[in-house]
This record gives sequence, C-alpha cells and structure tokens, in this order.
Amino acid sequence: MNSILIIVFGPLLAALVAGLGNRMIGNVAAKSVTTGALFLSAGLSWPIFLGFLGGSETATVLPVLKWVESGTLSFDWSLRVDTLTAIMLVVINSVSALVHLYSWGYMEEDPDQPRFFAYLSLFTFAMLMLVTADNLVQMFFGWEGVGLASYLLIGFWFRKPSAGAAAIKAFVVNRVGDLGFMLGIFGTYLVFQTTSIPAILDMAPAMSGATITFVGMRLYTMDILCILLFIGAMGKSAQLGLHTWLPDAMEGPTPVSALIHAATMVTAGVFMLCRLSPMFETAPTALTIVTIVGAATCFFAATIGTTQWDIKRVIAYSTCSQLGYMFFAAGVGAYGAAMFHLFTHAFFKALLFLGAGSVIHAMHHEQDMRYYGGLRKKIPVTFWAMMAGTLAITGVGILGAFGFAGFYSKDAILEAAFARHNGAGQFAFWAGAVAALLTSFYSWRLMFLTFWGKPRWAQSEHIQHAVHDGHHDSDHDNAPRQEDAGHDAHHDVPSPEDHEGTAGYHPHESPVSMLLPLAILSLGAIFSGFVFHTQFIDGEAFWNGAIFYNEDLIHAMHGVPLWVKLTATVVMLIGLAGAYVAYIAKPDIPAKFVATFGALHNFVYRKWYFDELYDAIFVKPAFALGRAFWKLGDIGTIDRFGPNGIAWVVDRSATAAKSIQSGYVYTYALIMLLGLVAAVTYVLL
Amino acid sequence: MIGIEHYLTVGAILFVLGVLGIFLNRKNVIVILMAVELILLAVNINLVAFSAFLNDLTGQIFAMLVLTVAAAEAAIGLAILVIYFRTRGSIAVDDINRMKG
Amino acid sequence: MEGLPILSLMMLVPLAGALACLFSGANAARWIALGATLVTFALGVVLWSNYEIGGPQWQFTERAELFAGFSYALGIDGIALLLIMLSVFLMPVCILASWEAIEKRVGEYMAAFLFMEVLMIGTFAAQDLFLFYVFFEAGLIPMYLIIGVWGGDNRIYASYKFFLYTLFGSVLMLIAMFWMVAQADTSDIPTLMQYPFPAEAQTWLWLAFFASFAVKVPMWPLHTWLPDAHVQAPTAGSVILAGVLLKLGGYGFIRFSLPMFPEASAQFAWLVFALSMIAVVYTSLVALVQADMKKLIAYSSVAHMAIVTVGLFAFNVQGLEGAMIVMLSHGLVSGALFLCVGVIYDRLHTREIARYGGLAINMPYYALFFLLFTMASIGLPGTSGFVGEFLSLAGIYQTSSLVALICTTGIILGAAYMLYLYRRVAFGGQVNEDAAAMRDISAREWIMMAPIAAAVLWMGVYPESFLAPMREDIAVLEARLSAAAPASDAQLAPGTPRAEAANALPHHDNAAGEGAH
Amino acid sequence: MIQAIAFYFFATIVVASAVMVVMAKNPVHSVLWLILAFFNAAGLMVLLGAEFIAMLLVIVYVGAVAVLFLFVVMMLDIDFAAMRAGLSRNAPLGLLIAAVLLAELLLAVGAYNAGGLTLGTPDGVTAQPEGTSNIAALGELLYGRYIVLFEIAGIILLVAMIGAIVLTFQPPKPGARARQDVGKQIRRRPEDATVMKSPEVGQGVEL
Amino acid sequence: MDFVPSFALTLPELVLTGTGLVLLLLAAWGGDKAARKIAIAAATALFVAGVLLVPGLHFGTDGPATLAFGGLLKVDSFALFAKALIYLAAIAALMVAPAFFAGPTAGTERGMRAEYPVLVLFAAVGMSIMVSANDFMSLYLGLELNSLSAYVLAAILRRDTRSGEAGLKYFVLGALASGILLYGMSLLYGFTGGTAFDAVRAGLSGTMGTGALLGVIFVLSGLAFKISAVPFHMWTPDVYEGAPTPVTAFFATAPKVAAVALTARVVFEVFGGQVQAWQQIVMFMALASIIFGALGAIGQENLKRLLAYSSINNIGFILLGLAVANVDGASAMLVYLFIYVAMSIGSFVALLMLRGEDGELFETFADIRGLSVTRPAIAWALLIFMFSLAGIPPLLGFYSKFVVFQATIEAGLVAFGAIAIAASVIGAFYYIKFVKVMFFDEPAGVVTGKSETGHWVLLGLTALIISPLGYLLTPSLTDLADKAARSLFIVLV
Repeated sequence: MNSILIIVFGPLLAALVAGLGNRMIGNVAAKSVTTGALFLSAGLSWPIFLGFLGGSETATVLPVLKWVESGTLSFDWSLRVDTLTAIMLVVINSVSALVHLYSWGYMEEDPDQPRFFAYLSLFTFAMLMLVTADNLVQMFFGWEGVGLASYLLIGFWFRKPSAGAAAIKAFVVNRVGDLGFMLGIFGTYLVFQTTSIPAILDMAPAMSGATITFVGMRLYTMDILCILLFIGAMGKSAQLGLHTWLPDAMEGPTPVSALIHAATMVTAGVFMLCRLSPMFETAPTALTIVTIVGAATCFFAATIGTTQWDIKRVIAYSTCSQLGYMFFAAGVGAYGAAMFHLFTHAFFKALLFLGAGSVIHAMHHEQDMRYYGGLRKKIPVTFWAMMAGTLAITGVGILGAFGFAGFYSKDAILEAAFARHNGAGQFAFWAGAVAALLTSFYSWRLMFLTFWGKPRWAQSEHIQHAVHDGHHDSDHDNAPRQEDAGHDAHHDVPSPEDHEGTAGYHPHESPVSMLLPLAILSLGAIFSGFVFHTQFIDGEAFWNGAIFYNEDLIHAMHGVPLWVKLTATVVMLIGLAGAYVAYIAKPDIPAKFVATFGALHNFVYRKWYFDELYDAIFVKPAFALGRAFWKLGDIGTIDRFGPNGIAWVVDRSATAAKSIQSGYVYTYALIMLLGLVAAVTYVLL
Repeated sequence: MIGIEHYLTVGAILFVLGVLGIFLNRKNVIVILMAVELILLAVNINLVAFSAFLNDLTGQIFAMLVLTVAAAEAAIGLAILVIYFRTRGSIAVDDINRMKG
Repeated sequence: MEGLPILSLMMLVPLAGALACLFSGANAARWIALGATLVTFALGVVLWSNYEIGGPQWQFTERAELFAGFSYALGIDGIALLLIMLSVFLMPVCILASWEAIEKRVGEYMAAFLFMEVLMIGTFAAQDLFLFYVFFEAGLIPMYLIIGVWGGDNRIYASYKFFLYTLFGSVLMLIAMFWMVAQADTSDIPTLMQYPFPAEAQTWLWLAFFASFAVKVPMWPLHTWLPDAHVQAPTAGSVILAGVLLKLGGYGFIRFSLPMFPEASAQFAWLVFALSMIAVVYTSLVALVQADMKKLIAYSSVAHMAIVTVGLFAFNVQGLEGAMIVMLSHGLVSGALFLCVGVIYDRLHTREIARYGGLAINMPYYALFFLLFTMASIGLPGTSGFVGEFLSLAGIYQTSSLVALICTTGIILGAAYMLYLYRRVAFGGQVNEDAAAMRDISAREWIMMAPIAAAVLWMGVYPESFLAPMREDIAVLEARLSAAAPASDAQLAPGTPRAEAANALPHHDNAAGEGAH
Repeated sequence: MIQAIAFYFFATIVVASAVMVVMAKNPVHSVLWLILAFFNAAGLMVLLGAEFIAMLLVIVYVGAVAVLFLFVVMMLDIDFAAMRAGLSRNAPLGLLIAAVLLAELLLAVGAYNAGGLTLGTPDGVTAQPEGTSNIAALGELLYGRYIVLFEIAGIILLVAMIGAIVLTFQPPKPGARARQDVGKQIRRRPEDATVMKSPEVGQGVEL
Repeated sequence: MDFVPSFALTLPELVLTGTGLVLLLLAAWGGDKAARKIAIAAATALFVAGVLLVPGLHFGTDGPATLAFGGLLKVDSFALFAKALIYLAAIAALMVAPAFFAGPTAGTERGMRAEYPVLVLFAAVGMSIMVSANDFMSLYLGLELNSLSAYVLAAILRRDTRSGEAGLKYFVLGALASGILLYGMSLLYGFTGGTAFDAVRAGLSGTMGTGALLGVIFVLSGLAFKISAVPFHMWTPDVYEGAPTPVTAFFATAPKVAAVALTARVVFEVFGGQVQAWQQIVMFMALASIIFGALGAIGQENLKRLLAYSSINNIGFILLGLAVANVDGASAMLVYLFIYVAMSIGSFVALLMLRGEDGELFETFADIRGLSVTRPAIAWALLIFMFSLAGIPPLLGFYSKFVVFQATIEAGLVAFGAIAIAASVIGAFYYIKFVKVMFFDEPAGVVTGKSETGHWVLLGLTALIISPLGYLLTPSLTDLADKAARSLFIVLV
C-alpha cells in the first residue's frame, strides 16, 4: 500500500520542482511535472477506492515520521487510508488532475505558469495530508496547508489589489475558524490525553455525560469540544457567518475556484465532521447547531445566488449553499449522505466552474452574465458540459429510474433531514427544500442568461478591449491579464437586454486541454450519483466504521412519505419554470421585480450586508483600536507616563537640583546648615 | 562660680552668630571671614570652658591649636581674597557666582 | 572531546576575533568576523553533536574560582544548548547582513557583534548567578553602541531608551541575587534551582527577577523600548535583538523564576497571564496599523513573546517545551523577517511600507523567502512557528481555557497584520519606479536566508531534533513545578455516558422501511 | 558675685560685638567690633582660669589676625559706598533655621536644665598638676605629650605662608625694577667700580 | 617618651615632610623653571613613601603596635591602605600637572609654579595624618593641613577668575565646615572627657547624653563636607569646575580617599558603639548623594562639573558601604574607593588629553563630539570609564558596586539597597551621554593636539585596571581591603 506515499508526496515534489525551478525549467517542464504527478496520483487513487468499494481493502495507517512528542502530547506524521480517505483521494486527485490539465489551456498566456502549477500541486498535497491524517494535528496541518494554497492561488494575480485583499480575507476568516479548531484540539487533548483520531473516537462515547468548564462556563464536555471543532469546519467550509471569504475567493483563476473553492478544500469541513462522526454523535447540542447552521447557510447562500450577475459568484454562492446541505446532512446523522453529496458535488461543481471558465475564456475574460447571451451555438461543447452540470446540481431525475448526480445525493439529504423527526431536522428539511427551489432558479438563470437569448456583449469593456487591440495578450506585464475587478458599478447596468449586439466579436470554443476535463467531469456529473448511491447511503460494509453509520436513520430515510421524496423534484421544476419565465419568456420581469421589491432585492443582492456588517464591527474597529492603542496607549500613555514621564520628572528634578546650586556662597552655607539642623532635629526627636 | 552652661550658652550664641554671618551677608567676603573667626572663637570658649570644668588641660591645648590654625586660615583666606579682588575688582558675595548650576 | 573546554573556546574565538577586528581595516574586519563566527558555529555543531541526550543534566561543565565573588562556572543543559545554537547560528548571518550595509567604522562594528556573541554564549552557559548577571548585563554596551553608532535617524532616543529601560529592570534583579546568595550561601545556579526559598521571600525575589525579564521579553506594558530599538538599529542589530536578546528574558524565566521560585511563580501566574493576554491583542492590533515595516515586526515580536510567557507559566510540559520552541522559532523567524526588511532597505533606504509594492514581480525569490517567513511567523503548520505556538497554547489550555482563548486570537490577528504587510510589500502593482527597479536577492543574501529557511522548515517538520535535547531538563523542571502548579480550570467531571448516539432514532420498524425502498 | 558680674559683663559685650561684626555696614567697623569681641572673650578665659589662652587670644587674634584683616580691608581699596546693602535673599529662612539651631544647641548643652550637665570624666593624664601654673602645665604638655601636634601646627603655618606667598607674590616684571644680587655686591671692589681718569683741563666737562 | 617606634611608624610622612621642606628650598632657589624637576622629585618621594607602606600592607598590622606618638596616631592596615591610594593619586596629580600648566588655558602666566608639588606633598602629609589620626586633635590638624594646601591649590591659577572663585568658595565653606566639625569636637570633648578616640568611645558608651549626641552629629556633618556628601556637597561642582584640571583630579581622588577613610575611622572606632545614632543619617546621606549627584550631572555641559557631580554620586555608593556598619561594608567601601580612584584618574587624564592645535584644553561636551573618530584611543578609554562609572559589567566599576550592594543586602538592608540601586540608573543616563556624544555625534574635530607620554601611560594603566582584566586584581584587592577593614574593628581598650 505504499502507493499512498506516491499519491501524497508526488504532488509535493512536483510542486517543489515547479516552484523552485520556476523560470529556470520553463513552463512546459513545470506543467508536465505537476500534471503528470497528479495523473499518477489519480491513477493510483482509483484502485484504492475501488478496493474499498469491492471490500478488498481495509483501513491502514502508514507511519511516516515522528513529529512532536511533548510530555503526553504526541503526534506523528502518518498516512491513514480508510473508506473515507479513499473517497477523498479519488475526488481530490481526479479533480485536481483534471484541473491541472484544464489549466494548460486556461493559463496558456500567463507569464507565471510554473508558479501557478506549483501552487496547485502544493494545494493537492496539503489536501491529501488533510484527508490522510490519523491525528487531529496532522489534519490541522493539511487544513492550514490548503488555506495557504488557497491564499496563494486567490492572490495569484497579486497585481490586482482586489486579489490581494480577497486572499487575505480568505486566510483571516479561515483563521477565525482555525481558532475554534485549535481550541478544539487542545480541549480534546485535555480530555482524552491524545490527539489520535481513532483513540478519541473510541473514548468519546464514555465521555458523553461528562462536563467541563470552558471560559467560566460549565458545559457538556463533548458538546463544547465538538462545537469548537465545528467552528473550524465552518471557517473552511464557508458556513454562515464565516462564509464571506468564499465569494471573494473568486478573484483567483477559475481552475482554482473549481478545484479548491468547489470540489475539495471547502468540503474539508464536511470531511472533518464525517471523520469525527462518532465523536459528534456524543454531542447532541453540537449536532443541533451543525444542522441549523448548515440549513441556514443552505438557504441564505441560495438567495444571494439568485441575484448575482457575476457568473463565478453565482456558482460560488451555489457552492456555499450546497455545503450547507452537506452540513445539515451530517447534523442529522446522515454522514453517508453528506459524503455522497460531497462526492457528487465535487464532480458537478468542478464541472460548472470549469465550464464557466471556458465561457469566460471564450468571452475574453468577461464575467458579467449581462454581457453574455446566445452562446449556445458559439461554444457548444461548453454548453453541453454546463448543461450536464446544471442538471446534476438541480437534481434532475426520475425517482427509481435514473437521475443526475445531484438527484441522488440531495434527495437523500432531504429525506434524512425529514426522517430525523426533530425540530432541527424539520427546519433543515424545509430550508433545504426552499434552497433546492432557489438552486434550480439561479442555475437555470445562469444557463438562460449565458446560452440563450441574443448576444449582448457589445458594451463589455473586455470585449471592446479585445476587439480594438485585436489580440489577446494585449495586456502588459503590469496589469493582470484576466478577470479584473472592473465591475463595481453593477447596478448601473439596467437590464440585460439593453445592450444587444456582438460588436464584431465572436466567441470561440476552448482548446482541447480544457474541453477534455469538461467531458470527463460531465460523465461524473451524470453518472456518479446513479453508480454509487447505494454504496454511499446504505453501504455499512463499504464504510466499514470509517463514519458513524446510523442504521436506524437510514431505515427511517427510506421510509419517508412519498411527497417528501418528490419534494426535491417538484421544487426543482418550479425553479426551472420561474427562471424560464423571467429570463426567456418575459425578460422584463426581473426589472419589475427589482423595482417593486427594491429593498429586498438590494438586501439579497448586497449579500445580506454581511461584508458591510463585518467591516463595521470587526475590520474598522480593529484598525481604529490599533491606532488608538498605538497613539493613545503606547505613545500617549505608556511612553508618556512611563519612560518619557520618568525622563521628564528626572529632567525637572535635575533643573530643580541645579537651581539650588545657585553659585552663591550664602545659599551653599544655608543648605549645609539646613542639613545640619535637619540631622540634629532628626536625632533629637 | 558661674556654671558651665553659661559659658556654653555664650559659645552657642557666638557659633550661631558666626553661621548667620556667613549666610546673611551679601556685601563683603571679608565679613564672612570674620564670621568664621567668630565660630572659631565660639569653639575656643567651649574648649576652654570644658577644660576648666573637667580640670583637664587637653582642651586648652586644643584651643591653642585652633588658634594657630585660625591664624593660618585667616592668612590663606585673605590671600585668596586678594587675588580674587585683583582679577575681578570686587569682593561682593553676590558677584562670586560665575560658576553655578 | 573529553576535557576540551569547548564552551570557553566558543567564547574565546569571537573574543579574539573582536580584538582583531578592532585593529583591522574594513575588509579584513569583515572576513575576520565571518571567520570567527563560522568557527564558533562549527564549534557549536561539535557541541551539539557531543551533547549526550538523556545524559547528565549539566554537561560540558567548567569551573574555576577566578575572581572574588565570581565563579567562572560554565555548563549547559538542553535548554541552554538550543539557545546557544540559536545564537551561533544567527551570528554569521548577521555578519553577512552587515557586509555591505555597514560602511563606516566596520572594524568596531564587527567587534561589537563578536563581543555580543561572547556575551550571549556566556549568558546561556553561565552556571554562576553573578557570572550570569555579568554576561546578561554586559550585552547592554555593544547593543547600545550598535544602535547608537550605526542606527537610523532617531537612534539616540532609541539607544537611550533601550539602555535605561533594560538597565533599570536588571538592577533590581541584582539585589535579589545578592539576597539569594546570602540566603543559600552559594551562587551555583544548579544548586539554587533546587533550593527551597521561603515562600514569603519568593514573592519579592520573583518580582525583582520579573522586573528584569519582563523588560527583556518584553511584556506589555514594558515593551515600548522594543519598537524604537528595532526601528533604529541596523538590520543585523535587529536580527540579534529579536533573535537572541529577547530570548534572554524567556531564558531567565525558565532558568530562574520558575525553578527557583515555583510558589511565587504560581502565585503571580495571573499577572503573567493578564499581561500576556493584553499583549497578544493589544500589540497585534498596534502592529496592524504600522506604516513602518520594522515597527510592525517589532510589535509582532511582543505578541509572539507573550505566547512564550503564557507557555512558561502554564506549568506543564507542553507549555514549557512550546515556549522554548516558540523562542527558537521566533529567533529564527523574526530574525529572518528583519533580514527581509534589511534586504530591501539596503536597496531603497526606507522602511516605509507604502514605498514598496509589487516586489513579487521583480524579486520573486525574495518574495518567496518573505512569504515563507511570514507564514512561519503566522504559525503555519509545517513551519517552526506552529509547533511552538501549538504546544504553548495546548499547555496553557490545560491551565486556563480563557487565557488560551484570548491568546489564540493571536493567530487571527497575526495572520491579519503579517499578510497585510506582505500584501502591501510584495503584492499589488509596482507603484514606485525605484522599487520596481530593485534587483532580486544576491548570492550573499541567498546564503543568509536559505539556512534560516531550512531551519524553520526543519523545526516545523521534525521538531524532535530540538525537543529531544531539552526533554529531560523540562521534565526535571516540571517535576519541581508540579507541587506548586495551579489547578486546571477545566474541572473535568465524568458523568454517566448517554446510552445512545445523538441522532439515535426510536428503533425502526423494519417492515415499513423496507417497503418504501 | 564679682565673678558673676564679670561674666555677664564680658558675655554681654562678646555677644553684642559679635552681632555688630555681622551687622556693621562698614567692614572696618566689623574688624573693630571683632577686636572688641576678642578682648572680652579673653576676659571670659581669664575667668575660667586659662590665662595663657587669654593672652594668646589677645596676642594672636587681636595682634595678628585682626590687624591682618584691617590691613587687607584697607589695602583692597574697596568702594564701600557702592556696596550693596541689605541681607541676602534667604535671610528669613536663614534666621529661622539659625534660631532653631540655637534652640537645639541650648537644649543640648542643657543651659535650662536645672540639674546641670553631666560632663565626661577625663583619665586625668592631662590634668593640671596641683601647684603648677597654667602656662607651665601647658608647656609640659605641648612640648611633651603633644609635641607632634605642635610640629604639625608648625607645618600648617608653613603651608599658610607658602600659600599666601604663592598666591599674592607677584614676580617683578622684567626691567621694572633692579634686582639685588648680594654676592655681586659683596664681590664688587673699588677697582671694578671706579676708574681713575685724569682729564685734561677743558676735556672733562662739555660745556 | 621613646619616639623611635613612632618615627618608624610614620616614616612615610617623615620622608614626605622632609622632601617637602627640601623641595621648598629648591623651589625658592630655582624658581618656576625648576618646577618640572621638583614635580618629578616630589612624585619620587611619594613613590618611595608608597613603597615604605608595602610591608605593612602585605603583612597587615593592627593592635597596639600601630600606635604612634602616645596614641595620637594609629598606623594600622586601614591607614596604610588609604595612604597607598592617596600617594598613588597624588603621583597622578603630579604627573599630569606640568603639561596642563604649560598650556594656554592656565591664564596669562604659563608654566607650573614650583610650589605646586610642594603643596601637593604637604597635602599628602596632611591626608596621611588624617587617615591615621587616633585623636581628634591630630584629626583636626591633619585635616587643616590638607585643607589649607587644597585651598591654595584650587586658587593657584591666580589670574584666572574661575580658579580664584573656586578657591574662595572652597575656603569659605571649608572654614564653615571645619567650624562645625570643631564645635562638634568641643562638645564631644566636654561630654566624654577626652579627645583621644578610645576615650571618646568609652565616654560615648551606654546612654548618650544630648550634648554628646549633638557632638556626634556635628562631627559627622563636618566630615560629610570633606567627602562632599549631600547636603554638604554644595561646594564640589563649583570648585571642581573652577580649579585647574590636575588639581580637580587630585581633589576628586586623594582627599576623597582621606576623608572617607577618616570618616570611616571616626564612625567605626569612635561612634562604633552608637551605630543607631548615625546609621540612618548616613543612609540618608548615601541615598541623597546618589540621587542628587545623578540629578545634578544631568544637563551639564562642562565635563569637569559633570565629573564633580559624578563624584558626589559615587560618594553615595561609598557611604552605602559605611552605612552597613560592619567589616564587609567597610571592606566593600575600600574596594569601591580603589576602583573609584582609578576611574576618576582615568577620566581626568582623558580630559586633560583633549587639546587643540595650540594645546588649549577642552572641557565641554561640544568639544568632544565625535571623538571616537578623531581620537579613537581616548574615546574608547573614556567609554570604558563611563560604562564603568555607570556600573555596567564586565567593567570593574560593576565590581565596586557589586561588593557594596552585596554587603548592603547581606546586612539585611534590602529596601535601602533596592532604592539605591534603582537610583543608580539615573546616573547611567549621563554616563552614557558621554558615549553618545563621543560615538554617535558628528565629529567636531577640534581635538587635535598631541599628548604627553605620561598621560598615555596613566590612561592606559587606568583603562587596563578598569577593563575586565582588572578582575585579576580583585583577589589581592579584596584581601587588602579585608585586612584593612578588620583592623578598623579592633577596639583597643
């Protein structure tokens, strides 16, 4: 089973070669090394996955290197492979390999390709370390490692101020989650005296009644530990409250969005929950919180998705929303379903992103959907790939016959939530159902705006740029060549159909290196649900203890009423219809809607004002406080009354002492006498 | 016979007067030198009085030594005064403060 | 190696080098200094390789009753070994960093640095209380000169502040030392480390030592000398200041305050915690708004050293070892960050962040190193910063979850200010012509940075190399502390475990389920 | 009784003239008051049986010191009229402190202590032997037991002399005044000094 | 009375006095032209006198055998230690003088007065008597012999108004101080019945009367003037500034040693039974000296004046040792004195080496700006002295503070020591200003003149002593100081 070593460390080596070699070894070499390593990893991953699927593989742990031993706190580098890991290996390596390949075409004109591929491979390595972790600290290593890679890739076009800002935001917001994760690890160690995941999972049930004091509060031990760990998951998986970084992360190149911000990294939180599922199962309060947060995110992100114009942002909010599904699935105990949705989502969301990338590529880096239209014919391969993705995400399928990937996974989640039969479950079910409607709406909205209707790109700056300069690499070294943030004034553009016309620009299909991954992922989006749903949902043997398998829940899930099972399909159809009406049949409806419900639209369009809120309560006060501490605290108080104050006092005293030294003999005599009298008085008294 | 405390009182008064002479005066350094002589006189009165009442001649020897030294001091003091006057043209106490602080 | 007085030799080499430098021309002085530091480093490697892990607590001991009142007693344990290694490792780097940046009075400059090295080694190796003090305090002189002669525009103020602040702190410690020696009738540090001082005396002894070490560390609110000193010092001065001198404070706590006054340490742990918590939040926020690179890193040092102090006063193995690793890591990382600042300062002669920007374009390798050290400073797992911070915080969590919570916010704020700095320096467009024209790091700068980078990663991936030498010593210390250790605030109380999992459903009706399938 | 009257007489005058020494506007007057104070102090000494000290006081102080003062005051040619009058600016504080000191001194020496003073008890080695005069007994001590002090006092006077000369002696300016060379004077012979000339008539004098 | 043993005991003084008298004749004979030779002769005499001390120092002397002239003088180890220091300091004052007086700063008249070495010799004799005084009368005479010489020395530049003013102030205040001292002695004499130290000690035993108590205080105050302890320090800055620099160097060293030694002898041998009567006053004076010395020095531009304040500051630390009132304290005090003398001589010699093109002397901060560039050797030497004065290890000045504070703490005076050491930080402020001006500031480039070899020798020697190598001296130094301190505590009944 030493193939796992190659799987994990191959990408690292490739990243080092490409990163350090950089311009010395040239673009092609760097790309080949990294892509080759990833295809190798992917190729080695599938047999492992299939092995678990077939039951021929068992969970193993491969120790690599001692890491830290401090008193009783000890954790090592090691690679754990079990069913859960195997799924993740497949997902990560496949998508990553395809994204690498895709990037050959997508990043063709970028001067910094070795760096880009190095980052991608580095990310893959970190992600693999995360999923193969046998202890919480190594998981945290991977956790932070993917954060780093995410930071680097979001900021890849670092010349754009917005990219730098988005990168920092991603890292810092994730760090908020990491705070919880770290405290969770500390607490876990305190309680169990180990960070080894299997050991913790073994001991957790015995602790389920224990209480502990945390920051002065007396709480159930397992609840607080799980909540802290879940905060970590929230950060990484962009759950409500800590989600703000994800849409901004779209500043990164599109392949990055596909790989990191759709298929893999953001699902790390879900992975953690599943990995620790036996532990979470000892913490009912924590699970309730997970469910509610997941459901709320699911709904919240979907609403925003319906109003965005930027194609990538729509998909980003979609991702956020889908992650919500996975969380509440885990929250209600359907870890299999959560993992299943993770699995399918990886394919169709990567597909959507890469498809969007292809669109963007075709549209010369225009990302605003209002400048698209009628692209169905111009880029047919992309269109069909996107169509497959859309069908998958909206969950098209016929109960009992065939469905696209999302159909199986999303339905399972909704059923599980309903079957859970408690308040949180019900809430999650209804939130999930509404979100499914919205998902259908915004997904079809995206499709309609992009591929149907008439071309509208005459007014696009990017297009005009391309047309006038007549060449692609018109941008000079200094400006980022793609996706610049020139569209802050979105609302000024009234409605899509005002600016019809092509301005003589004709989008062209992407190269094969980009289309091939689309094709492969389309297969995944179409068939992965159908092929694997039994194993993921019902396969207790498949899981083989890698997650908490709640047999009762599975049974209850299968026993839900029919209307529940049909809900997803029904709301999907409603959403489709709505989108069709609003963007094909009567394109003036959106404008009317906005005019009527301006406040509501604005609220949603402005992402529920989360960014503004955080800016007002965290960012601005942090700077203001920093400035206050510095100017008023350090300079104004500590220095002023501390060293400078003492210096002042000493200086004044020195002046006083010198003024006594007046130069006059009689003063001197007087002082002497004063001393004499004082001494005499002192001894006499 | 007059008690020793009477002599000591005279000595004390002379001592204090001598001290006062040093720092009350701002006109003339010579007066300060005289005030010093007053202090020494006070000491001599003390010494001699104690010597007499203790029936011990050491005090008188001491007084003689003090007298000798007083004379020497006066000589040196006046010499310094003279050279100071030569360079500055003044012996006013108020003027002797070129160095201070 | 039996019988070779290697510690003395390690001090003798730079001392001889220093004297030679004083009387040499500029170029000769550079080479002499580099040679001397490299030889010392080589001796350090010999020292480390001959250090017997798990052997006697004090190794390489040397003892001579040379001067009245002082014993020339040297010897190291694992803790001292690591800090000595840190010092001798950074020294050649400092010399290289000054190679071109220092043009006036090179001989004296190099001599000052070599003296500094002698004193640092001596401080860590001293086994006599007063000998320690001599080395500890003597460092003021070369550092004062380094800041004052070769420093920036406001160097006078900074050098005065540095000198008087630290002097004031340490003289009180001296008084306490006298008392201890009078009481215990020995100035032998290993003996004193086991000496039971009466509890009431410990209180003020602890405070006196605290005055010195808290200034050195520095702890809030005694930290204000540090930004000034750092900003004004030449690059290598900042490196050595952040890299080693601050560690003297932490070393003092671990060598003196904790083992000698365990009860008082426990009694005052709240004070250390409070100051450290304030420091983490306060100085991080201050760092966020700095426009001067060195000042920013200086403030970050205060925040990082606060992690050291909480770790030390966590009274458990993780805290202590974590604090040590943070010290080593911070020594490397902040030193390296100052080098990074120095590299661009040498080119543009300004530390103002706004004057730079987009350096990743014209200085990609520089940007890479800077990024690595930034990440290490943030405590990214895989770098040295993480191991230390993680262990310290894990240690403190066992004592107080509140302190752990507040101090862990440092990882958020740290990320914020460091990345903000990195973004403004390396990211963005090239705003200034001259900044855009700067060339990437030279071979000399490569040689400076690459070893530190390697060490940072080594410590992050395989910290065992660094943990192993001090494990026994920390265990001894922990054993001494355990009696006085404050109780954990966790108060873990076992309860009756729940019978069922959280998402357990009432037992299902098998038939119904199957039917719908 | 007579003793008491004499004591109070001398004491009053000593104190009063001491006050005048300090307060007199003209330094010459101060010197004169000082001389008066010394005379009366000598009287007090006589009352105490220290005739020799009394004599010394008159001879040394009045005869030498005070006259030296007078000499210098006159020599310095100070414009006394121009001298600023008045007390120093710390006078009130000074007076207060002086008063406190006086009070403390008086308290200490027990002038108002009804029980009298407890003096020390000398070992008697230097007691004045019965039947010897004060001056003889002093002489015995001074040239015997305390001879070394006497010698040191001599050196002190020597130093004072050197000091006074070093400070005030101004070497003659070159050419300002002829220097006397005793040896040369003594060695001088008539032959060297005088020349016999026999001028012709009318040649010796130029008209 | 058999004077032979007494003469043997006082041989150094006899040598000095005899030489002084002979040299006086030579001075009168040869005039100022012979001054240089006379200075060399005087220095030689001091050296010979110093050599004569060696056997006694080496073997240590105490007990009745040390009494000379019927108990008027006591030549014990303590006295020998102090004398050795005094002679060394006096030699230094003679070595640096000719060059100084040859320069233009010495007013209109150039060249050293031939009487200068003679006066130094007599001053040394006076100090010798002071430190070996065993009777208030010999104490007083020794003190006055020293003082009168000192007054003249201070004013010896008679054309220079500052010199005259220095002499005048020194004289007036010195006279007042000796008046106070004498008054105290008269009270002690009266209330104890004797002037010999043991007699007074015996008379003071048991419950002390108010008169005797006042006597103690007055005597202490008078002595405090001599050592320039606050608040009897007022003369010091003016006199140090005004007096010719070699004389200032002399004042800062030899008379300080003598006065401190004398004070120590008086408080331990005479007032030793009444520690509680004076200890707190001495403690107060010590703290006040440390603080006022430091405060006064801050902001001074004139280096001599600054060093004057520095000497006040140092006296505070010496008094710290005195206040401890035991053998350790006394020993620490003597060690401190030795190191202090070395530092002071070094600093003043360095100051004397700051000469311009025409040999004019510099004595302000403005003149030594950037000295480390123009005259690096002097600058580095001054750096050593200043950090040493500030008490920074590894320089020997640290050791002096070390022993004093060690004694203080071991005697249980913890709070006292803590306040003193905290106040010492204020002092560091102006010492490092020296370094700042010499090393950090831009060169003024005025110091260009050459220096005599003698200066270099003195500078090198003192710098060597103060450098860490000086610690090699500490074992023997401590040994000597211990012997000396012990001899002080032997009560002869």
